[in-house]
Amino acid sequence: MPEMTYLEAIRSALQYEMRQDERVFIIGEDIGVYGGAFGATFGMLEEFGPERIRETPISEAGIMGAATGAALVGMRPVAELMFMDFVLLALDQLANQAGKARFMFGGKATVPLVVRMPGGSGSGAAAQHSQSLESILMHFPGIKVVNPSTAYDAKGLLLSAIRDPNPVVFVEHKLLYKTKGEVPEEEYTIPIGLADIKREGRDITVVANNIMVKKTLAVAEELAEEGIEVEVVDLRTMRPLDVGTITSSVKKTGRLLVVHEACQTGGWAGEIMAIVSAHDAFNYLDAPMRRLAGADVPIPYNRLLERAAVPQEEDIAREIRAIMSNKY
Amino acid sequence: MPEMTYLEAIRSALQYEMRQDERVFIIGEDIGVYGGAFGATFGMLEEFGPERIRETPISEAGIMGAATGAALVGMRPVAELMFMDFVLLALDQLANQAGKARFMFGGKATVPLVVRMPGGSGSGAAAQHSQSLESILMHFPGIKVVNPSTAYDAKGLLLSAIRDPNPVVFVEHKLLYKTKGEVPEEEYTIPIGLADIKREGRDITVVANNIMVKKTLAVAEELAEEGIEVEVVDLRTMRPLDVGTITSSVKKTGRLLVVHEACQTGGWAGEIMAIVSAHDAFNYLDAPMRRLAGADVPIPYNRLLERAAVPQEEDIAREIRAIMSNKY
Amino acid sequence: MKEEQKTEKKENADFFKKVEALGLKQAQLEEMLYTMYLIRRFERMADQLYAAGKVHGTMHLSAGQEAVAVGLGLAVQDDDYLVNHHRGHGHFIAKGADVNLMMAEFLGKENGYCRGRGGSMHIADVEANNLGANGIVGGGFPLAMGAGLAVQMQKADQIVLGIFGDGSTNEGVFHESLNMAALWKLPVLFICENNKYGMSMDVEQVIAKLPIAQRADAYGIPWELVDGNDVVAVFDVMNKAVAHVRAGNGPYFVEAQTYRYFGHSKSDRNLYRSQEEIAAWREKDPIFRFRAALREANLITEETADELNEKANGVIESAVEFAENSPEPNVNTLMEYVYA
Amino acid sequence: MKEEQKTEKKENADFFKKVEALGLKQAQLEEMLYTMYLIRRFERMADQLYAAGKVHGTMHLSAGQEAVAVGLGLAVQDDDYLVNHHRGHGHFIAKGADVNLMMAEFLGKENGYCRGRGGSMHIADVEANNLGANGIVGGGFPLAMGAGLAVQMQKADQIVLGIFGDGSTNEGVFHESLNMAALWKLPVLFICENNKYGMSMDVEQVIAKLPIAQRADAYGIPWELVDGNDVVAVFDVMNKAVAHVRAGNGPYFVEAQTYRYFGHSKSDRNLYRSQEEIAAWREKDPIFRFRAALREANLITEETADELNEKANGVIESAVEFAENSPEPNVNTLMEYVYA
Ligand SMILES: Cc1ncc(C[n+]2csc(CCOP(=O)(O)OP(=O)(O)O)c2C)c(N)n1
Ligand SMILES: Cc1ncc(C[n+]2csc(CCOP(=O)(O)OP(=O)(O)O)c2C)c(N)n1
Ligand SMILES: [Mg+2]
Ligand SMILES: [Mg+2]
Repeated sequence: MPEMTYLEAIRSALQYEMRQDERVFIIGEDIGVYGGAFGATFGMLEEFGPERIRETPISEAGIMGAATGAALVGMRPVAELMFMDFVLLALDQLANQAGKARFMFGGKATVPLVVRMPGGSGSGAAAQHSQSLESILMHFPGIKVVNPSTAYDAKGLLLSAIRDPNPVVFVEHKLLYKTKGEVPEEEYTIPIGLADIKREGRDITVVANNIMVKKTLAVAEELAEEGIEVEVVDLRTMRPLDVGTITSSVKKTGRLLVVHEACQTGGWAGEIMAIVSAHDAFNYLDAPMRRLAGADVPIPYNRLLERAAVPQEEDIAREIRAIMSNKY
Repeated sequence: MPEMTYLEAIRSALQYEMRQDERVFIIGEDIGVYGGAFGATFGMLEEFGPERIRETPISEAGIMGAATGAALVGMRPVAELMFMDFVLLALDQLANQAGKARFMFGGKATVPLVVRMPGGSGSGAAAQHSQSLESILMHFPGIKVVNPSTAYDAKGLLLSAIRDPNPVVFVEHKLLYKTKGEVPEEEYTIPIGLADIKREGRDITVVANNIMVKKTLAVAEELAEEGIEVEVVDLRTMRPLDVGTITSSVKKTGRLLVVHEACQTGGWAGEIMAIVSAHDAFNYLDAPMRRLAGADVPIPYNRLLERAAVPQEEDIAREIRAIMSNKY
Repeated sequence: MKEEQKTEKKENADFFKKVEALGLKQAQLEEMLYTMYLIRRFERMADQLYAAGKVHGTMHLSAGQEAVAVGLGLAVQDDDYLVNHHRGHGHFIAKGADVNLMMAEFLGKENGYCRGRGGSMHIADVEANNLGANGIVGGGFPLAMGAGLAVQMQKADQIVLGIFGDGSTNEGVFHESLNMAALWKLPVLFICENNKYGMSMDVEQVIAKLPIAQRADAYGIPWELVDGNDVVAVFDVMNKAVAHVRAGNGPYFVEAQTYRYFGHSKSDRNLYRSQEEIAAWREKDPIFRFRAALREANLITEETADELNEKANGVIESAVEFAENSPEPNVNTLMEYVYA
Repeated sequence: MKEEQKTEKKENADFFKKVEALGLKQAQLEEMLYTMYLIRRFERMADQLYAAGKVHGTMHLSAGQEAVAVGLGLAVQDDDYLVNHHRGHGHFIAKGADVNLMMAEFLGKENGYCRGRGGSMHIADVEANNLGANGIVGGGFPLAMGAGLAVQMQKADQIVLGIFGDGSTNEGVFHESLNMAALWKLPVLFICENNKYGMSMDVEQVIAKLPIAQRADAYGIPWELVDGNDVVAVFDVMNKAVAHVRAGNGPYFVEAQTYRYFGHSKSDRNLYRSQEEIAAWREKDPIFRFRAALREANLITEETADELNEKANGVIESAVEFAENSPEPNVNTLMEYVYA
């Protein structure tokens, strides 16, 4: 299997699906010659031309609505928002239009679209270019939210997302773009709605998404040497959540730490806890459920502050040790 | 003390503050002769004139940005969004601009604004006019979110909100507008960030907001006859949350039910559970924490479906009984 | 002959000539009158049902604006796409929607167009290329533009009709969508139904420069104004606009100036406009005018006109019967239709 | 005399006359040249610091566009409000910001304008009525409009300068804000810095009808184009525009046509434009042109011009020193400044 970066895996999925399905097209800002701010569509203009690599004015609501309108009429648009932060300009079209059309119209409309957006901090882009907003996007019925942490998952989930008959938000993380992994050249899909146990462990369940999966896996190796076996549940899909995998893991380990980069207050860690509480997994808990989340601040520009604003490996390790030793 | 409706209490606060602080003005759609879609500003145009009852084109992002820009320059705008659903058109200005300006600018800017918006279902206004979106608004640092359930609280909290030097989202509920309560004519404030125990009880804590407080109080009376004493915690402020009141109540009763109209997935019930888990209140739990929330659907038009989509009194009663009898 | 009579004669002759030039046949003219009656009857009935407490929820009635819907409906193909706004009953009816299913939707019934989930503000019939009405003012602009993009990419010969009110043109997506539609020469006909108010706000109070249609200039989109209470004039203008768009020349913008009789929605106290103004517009009633013109030009008899009105009446009454006898949605199906 | 020489003589005479007519004194002219150098030096230094790995984060450099900032800066009052966009270093400097504090902010230091929290994209100095730069393209439109509303209500004599790029005029808030500003006759000067690209997108590719400034027509806002590489012309036009706005006549719209030399931001591979195009614009370099014109008109000596350049160089070098010697924010203060 060839090695690919996360970014290349995304491009590979886009190319594959555009080659085999004429209805698929990409719409967004600077996605042509420039290849998108992070290069996801770099080189695709030549193969697919400006009709299907549809560069737009800087009009996020317009992009989101164009994709929605086109999806209603039988196309399969993949919209790109240059930064996740800009979804706040397009949220009416995404949540009130794309997400609700099917229901409002009695199940008689279909809105097969994908909207890709990179979130996350760590690039020094400050408060308006670094947010992790999946917690708010997963609150809207009618929308699915996908969130891969590896190159392999990125390709398989993106293919599923494009083929899904619903609006799917595809969240990427800036700092994952250059990470590498083995990715088949050929087609494969990963079902939306399935979490993945990225590492088995008996002592504690860590539920994480995107970059926090990577960080937690590193920490798990370190802690294994101390005799702590961490089970790492990579949610992969934020909506619909894979309740079964989450609760089974908690039942097995008896301990839960939820880790996310998104700001703590109102972040999705609470959702995981509510799910555990609603299932008998709650009765298997040997310790209170804990979360480690982004600080409740806009992301600062200064790199030290920026680093301090979101969970780092040492924070994850500290938190796990505290739970394991009942010192929290 | 005179009786006033919730709507009149809001108007009374607006009038009071506009009379005594020249910097305060109202900006929004159809707030003049029409008095706003629900009548909150009815009659105010005559007293304050079109400069301070600033009617705008239908431009929600523009309204939100106008308020933010004016606040930066020393005014104290109170913006009205006709329905909470429309905040999705204005969220960049609210969350990325108003909410972040102070932090991005190193604490050197102040953005004293209020944005009022009625949420909630029950009026047959269907999917795009019935949402409860406080869960997403409380996720953004820099913003406060207030959410009164009674006429008394509405006036006191609105006065605090207008005087607060931060952007404050003031969430109203359509079905509360006509509810009545005793409200002083004179000035009084209720601090932002304090929950209120609307009813004391020893058996179970119900944490609720706006209209769910009213419904829970009715249920509590009914259950008292069965010998179940419900403690009703009215959050009043969604951000910052009153952690002390929540956790003390749970420690006292040992049981927790969170009730909200907002959609379940990603709703704020999880936040309450995460808070309880992070405090020693967790160790006092005699039963798993439970939530009762809006169904994960857009609000339907049909009145039977609409009613079924959000918690009703019978649902709250059923849930409490289940928790009390360990049958969940 | 008195001066007045002469002018009248002249107008009648003009009307006759115009109708002939447009190739409108007798049957079509009768159909137009009938459809206007049908819309008016629908709206009146909606108001009555509301007053009788049979409707829970809001609605936006278009009585007074029928000429726009009917003039447009006649100028388009059945399979053209329609992206509607909240005040949309008329356009659906004029484009051939089944009033039984509309009325059932209005009453929130399972066999309504949207199975009772959408209601007055969200009527859609995607199979018939009716992409739905919108509760978000201006929400339809980018949807219409995106539908136009799809049609263009599919090399289909349909066009997209984007319908919206005066007030909606102040939303940001208006600007974004017109710019993109113009840039890409999308097959979208933008139809502004200027009924003088956006809820209570007079166009003069909220639009910096009038007419609204001149805003299309900023994008190089051709535009035209039309008397929205003159159904033949509307048909004429729409005909040309549709031809322009269908020929691949890109978008076109029509502003039809008209007036609504009922309040904006159920909460309207009508304080922002005078009774005189309403009365003056009633003088220009589109149905009355059209009927009178047809009469004077001897294109219809009083009897036939009355019959059409009666027929419309009957159709609406049976629609109500249909709707009232329709089942409520099953509460157990609450969670359906959220995802495909 | 050769034809070329004649034209040149004529141009020199014109320049002299123009400068005189505008009442620009020698000292001001020198100040203008100096400030342009200062901006250029700041931008070059920023690029170098970035290349040297001393800056973490993105930045948007305005080298090539200095004439707009400086021509504007000279035409306004110190206490006028400034609502800036992401490519904002030049405007801040021209409006009198302290380059030490700017550079410290650029390096993320505690004594930077925003205590290191904002960085290049969010420099602000609210006390000096600099309401900040924006990372959201177009995000400043409604803020500028709202600031204008406040100023008008306060009956203050300041005006608001809203600065933005060509690409930003495609955002919906452009439309909403211009409409409101025009309706209420707000004291806002809209300044479009058209540098031909929005990131990689050519204006021709994304704006349905040019010039951009004609969009102001849709709201009845007067507008003007100016050669953004001619600092005197910019000053002239801004002067008139500022007077119009300050006199209470409502908003005004100026489009200055210019060009940026550096890539859009750090991730730019410069594939969307040709080396020839860049070279052609370098021929029209605003600093070079201004200096040459001053020379030919004998308004400055080579020595003085060089000295100004050197002085700017020195100021920027000491700004870097200041910034590098400044402390990092204390990590324990992470949670501060979120709420007042
Ligand atoms: C985004 C948004 N803002 C405000 C409203 C409330 N509202 C509903 S209809 C309306 C007036 C719309 O005016 P116009 O576009 O002229 O259409 P009309 O109702 O006159 O047909 C308003 C303000 C809304 N539904 N959506
Ligand atoms: C809402 C939003 N969309 C996209 C971007 C990414 N972006 C940053 S600058 C830029 C180009 C802006 O072009 P223009 O307004 O012409 O300003 P310039 O950079 O040319 O000075 C883009 C697309 C952004 N920051 N914000
Ligand atoms: Mg209208
Ligand atoms: Mg530009």
